[in-house]
Amino acid sequence: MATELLRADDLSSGYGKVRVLWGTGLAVEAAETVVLLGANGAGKTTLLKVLIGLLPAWSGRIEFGHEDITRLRPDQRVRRRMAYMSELGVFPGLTIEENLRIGGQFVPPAQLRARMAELFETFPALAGKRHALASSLSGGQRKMLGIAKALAADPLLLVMDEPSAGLSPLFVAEVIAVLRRFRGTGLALLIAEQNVAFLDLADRVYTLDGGRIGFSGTVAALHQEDALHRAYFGLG
Amino acid sequence: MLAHAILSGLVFGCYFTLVGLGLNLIFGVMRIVNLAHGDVVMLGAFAAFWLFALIGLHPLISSLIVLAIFALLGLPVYYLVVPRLLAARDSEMLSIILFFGVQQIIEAIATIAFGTSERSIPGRVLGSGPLHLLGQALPVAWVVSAAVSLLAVALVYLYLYRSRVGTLTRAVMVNRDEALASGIDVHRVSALAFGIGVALAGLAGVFSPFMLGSATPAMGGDVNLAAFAVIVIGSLGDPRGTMLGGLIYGVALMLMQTYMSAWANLLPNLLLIAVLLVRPTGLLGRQVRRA
Amino acid sequence: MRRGVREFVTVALPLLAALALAPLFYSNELLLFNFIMFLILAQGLNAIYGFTGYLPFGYVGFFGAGAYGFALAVMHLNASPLLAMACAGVAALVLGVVLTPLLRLSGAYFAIANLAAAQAVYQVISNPALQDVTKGPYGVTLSSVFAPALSYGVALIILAATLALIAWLRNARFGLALQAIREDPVSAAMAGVAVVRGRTIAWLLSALIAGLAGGVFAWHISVFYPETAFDLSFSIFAIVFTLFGGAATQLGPILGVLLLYGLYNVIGITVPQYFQLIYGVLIVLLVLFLPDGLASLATRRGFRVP
Amino acid sequence: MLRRVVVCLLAIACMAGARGAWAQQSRPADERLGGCFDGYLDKAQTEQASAPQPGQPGAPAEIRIGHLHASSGPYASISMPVYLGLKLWVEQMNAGGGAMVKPFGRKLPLRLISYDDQSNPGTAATLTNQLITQDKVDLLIADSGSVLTAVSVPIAREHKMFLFDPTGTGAAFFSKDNPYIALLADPVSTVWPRFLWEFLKSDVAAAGLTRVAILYSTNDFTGTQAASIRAALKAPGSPVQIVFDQGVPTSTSNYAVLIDNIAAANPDVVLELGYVGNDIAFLRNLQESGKNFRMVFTLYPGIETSTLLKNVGQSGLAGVFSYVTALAYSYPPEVGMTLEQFRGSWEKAYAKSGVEFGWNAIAGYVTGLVLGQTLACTDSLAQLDVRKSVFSLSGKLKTLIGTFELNEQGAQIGELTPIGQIAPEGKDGIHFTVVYPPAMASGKPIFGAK
Repeated sequence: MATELLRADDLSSGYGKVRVLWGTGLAVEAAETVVLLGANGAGKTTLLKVLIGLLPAWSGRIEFGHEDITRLRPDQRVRRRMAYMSELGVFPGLTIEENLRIGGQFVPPAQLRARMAELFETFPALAGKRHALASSLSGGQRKMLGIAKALAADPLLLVMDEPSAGLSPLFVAEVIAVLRRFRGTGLALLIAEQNVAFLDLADRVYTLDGGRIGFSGTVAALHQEDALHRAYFGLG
Repeated sequence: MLAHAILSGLVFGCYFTLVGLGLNLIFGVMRIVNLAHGDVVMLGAFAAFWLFALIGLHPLISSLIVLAIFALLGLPVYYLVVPRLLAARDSEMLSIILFFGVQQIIEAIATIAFGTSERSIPGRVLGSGPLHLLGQALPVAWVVSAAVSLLAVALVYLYLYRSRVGTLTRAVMVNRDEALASGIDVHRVSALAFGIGVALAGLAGVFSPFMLGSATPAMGGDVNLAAFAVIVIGSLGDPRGTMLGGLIYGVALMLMQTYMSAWANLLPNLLLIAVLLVRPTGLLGRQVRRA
Repeated sequence: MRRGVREFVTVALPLLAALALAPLFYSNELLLFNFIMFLILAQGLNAIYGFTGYLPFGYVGFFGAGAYGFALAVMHLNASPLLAMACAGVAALVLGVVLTPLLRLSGAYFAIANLAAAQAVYQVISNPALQDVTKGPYGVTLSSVFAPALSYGVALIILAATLALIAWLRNARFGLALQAIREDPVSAAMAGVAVVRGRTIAWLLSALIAGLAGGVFAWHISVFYPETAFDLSFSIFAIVFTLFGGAATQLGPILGVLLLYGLYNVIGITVPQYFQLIYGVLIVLLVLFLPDGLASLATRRGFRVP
Repeated sequence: MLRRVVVCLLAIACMAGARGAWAQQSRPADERLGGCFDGYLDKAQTEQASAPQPGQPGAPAEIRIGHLHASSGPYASISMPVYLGLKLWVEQMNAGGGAMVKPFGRKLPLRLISYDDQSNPGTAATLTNQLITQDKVDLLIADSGSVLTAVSVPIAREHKMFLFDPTGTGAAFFSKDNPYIALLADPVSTVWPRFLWEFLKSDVAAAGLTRVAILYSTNDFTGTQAASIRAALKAPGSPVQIVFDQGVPTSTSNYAVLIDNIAAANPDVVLELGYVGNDIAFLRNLQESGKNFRMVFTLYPGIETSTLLKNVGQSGLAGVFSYVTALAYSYPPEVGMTLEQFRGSWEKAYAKSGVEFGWNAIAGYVTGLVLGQTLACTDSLAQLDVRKSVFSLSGKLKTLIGTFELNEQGAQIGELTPIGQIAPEGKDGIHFTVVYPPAMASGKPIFGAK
């Protein structure tokens, strides 16, 4: 059995008095790709924010590499090689290179240089614009930069919040293609999405509804759950 | 007259860049308005005054001491008030009130400690007689103050654009939430910026007796108004904008003094409003307008 | 709407009655007058800040415009005090209209631009070039219309009208729409709220209230300098009182003024030598430990504050 | 109706008071000022010794003196020295058993109730009312600085409380229909510069210096002085020509460009009229600019001499003309301490307070002296009697700042300050040479020194 990288149990959290998560839990193993499927307002972003530490957990426990990280700050979690890509994903007012440097802020300088060279190879569109502001990039390119920035941290786990948001289907395919290249490099992915196209990447799937985990299992198993299948894939 | 007004406006503008710089850095990074900025400038002036009066310390040396001590004083103040403040719902607005309170405290303590009489350091300490520059005579003390200001602006620029922490600082300026999400230790970066902002205000204070005649515990209010004008004309949060704002402010003020002196103080305010309405982002700024 | 009437009756009427009777028992009438004036100013500020989120740091600009509107009407038109009060309101409204473009700014930008605008008005009025019109820096004397009892009564009427307005805003659809703007301008706009019109109306109402307060202040105090009418502490006090009590309610700013201005005077009278220090510390503690104001103590427990 | 009658009566009382000489002729001799005035300190002591009627019916336990000061804000630097000077007087009186109060025929201790208005006029107004209505003070003293004094004027009048105004020189406070005010220490702004314009039109013009530049701060205090100087210099037959006449905001802290502009107008004489901070900045900038004018006059070297000396320095002040106040021209006082004694007491009491000794400190002390004499001469503590008593001192009371003299509106017109020129003295001291009026002059002006 593969080693368990991230484990969250019985999380509850929310905003002010409004509770969004109701005893939610999930687990990600090393080098595994997990998709968290849920509609708008299901609590995906909230769950990810609790996992990375942007929102406090009201109750429950989070472990990363068998260490209790429930009370750690986001920067302490990132130091432990857990990266997070928000929906925005980049700093528009900074250059592309600066964005990558921020992603790799905890990586030793020599290693970061090598890492950045690698990333520019993987994302050639960015290489030519190292010193341009991220705000000058197109939507698709920005998403690529977001991924590159998160990967600059050389993470064990990359947590992504809706990488497809705001992208045309063409770019969504491109994003999926890029992510596929990182599967099997030892990187674990936790992707919160409502776009079922990402299931192509998934080893396992969780569905989130009303702040609670509904289904968990393989993609194949999901396809067998008629009700869920209809809910996410429509009647077609 | 015109040449003299413009030249001294530029020199004056350099100094006013320094006056606005710390306020701007703190606003840019934390989105809070340090209404006590002018009072920190006042404290810097008194620090330099006492260092000179008691042990005869040259203001240029005092400025290094003030920079260090004020930065160190800024850190505990940051941790005492700012994180709590930022957690509140409308922290940008609340900050105005909070720092109004801080301003009252500083002014009250300064009055108790220093009394109410005017204090200053003789101008000759920075060099005597006028300096001839481009055919115009300018006080040496002005030129020295302006040079120190330029140096401070350059150092802040290098810090922000050429250092690793500077990049992180600018990331926080661009988007605080994204900075948190990217694993930046936002409080450490902010505390540092707060300390630097306070230190810059103190530095501006060291040279205020040379540029503003004398210092009293009540001087903070006027300094604040000038600093606001400078940073808004430039653009909130950008040191290059502050430089531009400072120069425009200085030249405009001196031109007004030359041609319509009684109205001299009106211009910076009108300029500020005009710039905000025509280019709400300041001359070098980003989006601030809302729906 | 009926709730608005009920709230006015339960909150505002007892206050108004108390202030009307107070001079019979307490002879520092000017202190009572200042309470009324700050109650008006705090509620006027509430109309714009509480309901739209714009913090007018230069709110004193309207106050000063009102004071000088009153003074100019008396000096040049020989107007009766009541006519001069109307001029005070008009002066502030005109300034409000002129400054409407500032509403395009947000957050601190708006606050600072508004402050600059107030300063600009002060600098124009106090300029010696306008000595023939405004008496410039030399101040105005309105002893011909000085009538403390009457101006006290007029101040009470203005306060009553202001409180009624806030009670209405708090409960009418218009007020709710304004609060929606405050929470989220984009979606409020999409929900069909006429964002710009709504906030402009709140802005002008707020200006009018401050102008009337300034007018009645000029009338009551009768000898003053431009520095007096444009003293920045009017803005700051009104803001601090409103925030301390809790914006967007009727009761909050009232409590804010009664408690904080009361405390201000108690400190000023009992420990004058540490006056400023104590008041500064108090403000810092309030912001840190009660950032949403007194009203939040109740709302957090699920009570509705009128 | 009633009010009108009262006003009429007051106007009459006012005129009666102002024409002191006439009024005295018509009164019995023992009620005259002289009876209670001449060296009352000694007399009070002898009275004490020769059994003062103890337990006079209705004698209060103390005399309550209400006062406002500003410990912070823009007026603090004017207000604090006045406050401390007054406080010093009160403490001295109390150390000597209190002040002689004529209606009770004995000394009563004084209680000074001084609130801090923080330079906020609104607060000053409420606190004035507090002093009158709650503390029920016997004597009321306004804050210094015209902006703060102004708010107290109508309140005092409304409550028929006589307002002792130490230094609020705004000409608008003093009107014939308001009997409830008198200016104690500063000359009213409209007459203060009289010796200055006389000097300019006579000696200075005769020396060939006829081109005058006026630069003033646009506030009531200096604006009014500028206006009266302007009017006098423009009067028909004036040998003087105004070549530069501009106002600047009082918050101006930098004069280099203005000095350059003035130089372009090529004046012989430069008058800079501002507050302390303005004068310091102007004189510093002037020294650093390297520009020279044949005569430079500013207000504060003579008013806050030690503050100016500390901020501008000996070389920056040398040659400058200014008013010569009691700081540099000693008047033999008939009441109270001499300048040297007062200065000594001040240094002893306030050396560490951070409030410099200067004219305003003296003004506070003189306010106290006037108060003391008023109590010694008044028929009762009724405010109109207090007023009568204050006016009866006019022309007679001689303190360390000269003769106290009021016009019929209550404005101070005595104590006029001669014009002097500063010369260096010792290593870093200065002294004034009085150059005008001739009767007081101790030397000749030296033009072209600055």
